[in-house]
Amino acid sequence: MIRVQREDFDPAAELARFSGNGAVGGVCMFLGLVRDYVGEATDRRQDVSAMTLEHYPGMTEKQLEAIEAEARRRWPLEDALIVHRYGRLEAGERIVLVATASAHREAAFQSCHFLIDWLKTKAPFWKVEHTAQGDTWVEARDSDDQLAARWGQPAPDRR
Amino acid sequence: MIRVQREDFDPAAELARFSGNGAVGGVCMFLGLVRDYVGEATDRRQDVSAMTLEHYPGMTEKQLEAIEAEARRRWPLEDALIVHRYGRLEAGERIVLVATASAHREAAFQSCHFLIDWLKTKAPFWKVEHTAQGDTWVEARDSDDQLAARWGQPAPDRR
Amino acid sequence: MKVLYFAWLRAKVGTGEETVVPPEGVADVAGLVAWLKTLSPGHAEALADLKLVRVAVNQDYVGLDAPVKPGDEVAFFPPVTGG
Amino acid sequence: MKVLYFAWLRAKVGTGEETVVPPEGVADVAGLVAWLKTLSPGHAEALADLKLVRVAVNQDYVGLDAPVKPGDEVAFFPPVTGG
Repeated sequence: MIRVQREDFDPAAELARFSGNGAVGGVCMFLGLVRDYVGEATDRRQDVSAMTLEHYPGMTEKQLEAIEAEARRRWPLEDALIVHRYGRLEAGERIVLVATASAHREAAFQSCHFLIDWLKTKAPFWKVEHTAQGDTWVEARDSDDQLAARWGQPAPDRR
Repeated sequence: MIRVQREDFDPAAELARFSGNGAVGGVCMFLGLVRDYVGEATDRRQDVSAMTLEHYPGMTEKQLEAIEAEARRRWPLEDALIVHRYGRLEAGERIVLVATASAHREAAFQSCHFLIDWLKTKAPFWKVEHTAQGDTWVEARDSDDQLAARWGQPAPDRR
Repeated sequence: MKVLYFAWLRAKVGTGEETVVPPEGVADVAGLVAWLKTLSPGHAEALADLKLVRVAVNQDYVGLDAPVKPGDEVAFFPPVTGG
Repeated sequence: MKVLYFAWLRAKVGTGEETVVPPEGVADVAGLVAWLKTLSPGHAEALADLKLVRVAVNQDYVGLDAPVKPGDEVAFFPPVTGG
């Protein structure tokens, strides 16, 4: 299941759905949050007060559904969930939740990892960070391309 | 932090601890549950009504602490948690929760995966499955050794 | 034909969505881009370096050689940064 | 010296814990195992195939050549199956 929404979500309530099926041996979940800084080196960090996530309504849902379908083709999943927010998000707020459930832990882990890696390079979202120095569109990172590429097929976003 | 306990735990409450730190960009969580069957092929499955987890009090905590410390050495973690139950568990019940929080999603994912893989081959727990055909001690799987070995150092349990 | 712009492309073009009627010779994305760049300095700037731009036709990623036709929804945007 | 048995080793030995005083010549895990096997048919059966048995001394995994001394806590158990 996929959901794209402005409002916050409750990871606990989302997780509760995954526990009811007796065939599930492992649930893997990833939760992405707004950090309160950008930049890696401590002396180059800038405080981030908030960010705004723009998206392409319609295409976002279509791409997320395609990514979920691909995960279900590759791994034997009992359940899969992607929830992604858009709009203005303050530091510390939840951005994205990805969760998978399978009979086996390895399938749960790999499929969850795959979902977030592909989502990062395929789902049409764009972040603008609000800092004391002004607003900056976040640039896509080569490292995200590499992380997505290890799952076999290059992300079509970058071909 | 590690905890070994007979009573159930609440993944939501455990997760809530991870959201307070503004340096956290990603949280990865794995939840292990008691499946209601054993065996892979559908025609060879046996219903499992419950299992009992025996452990080695003292050594369990020592090993889990060592595994957590190793994860913190290898990845820049803001937080790490292992909760593992023992005693009798019915089908569908929670067994283990592993969660990690980091500035970066890849570190969160890898460290969480590492923790459960090492735990599986190092933490002194033993499962006995209760089926209609009687009680059976679960045998360790070579696949678990292989999954643990990919993290570099062979699990000392199997040397 | 509906054309959409997102993120900094939207800011440069000055609008997020416009309905256009390209001349008859425009049959693929590359041709559409060349024509859109003639519409305004903002369009020209947004589409100046196509290495920085991704294209979707009817909400699927496509390359510059993909066909476009009346009624299509064509979107231009930078590499995505969600998650 | 405290000796612990877990899982099916406990069932075969018939107890989960015993205090033993090995003869003076017993200085390592291999020597301890050889001596424990003389205590009862259950001990002998539990420790018959050491490929199936893991050993910890004072709660650390060790090999058969690890030293043991009075006061140590020595545990025998099958490969672990938690998680």
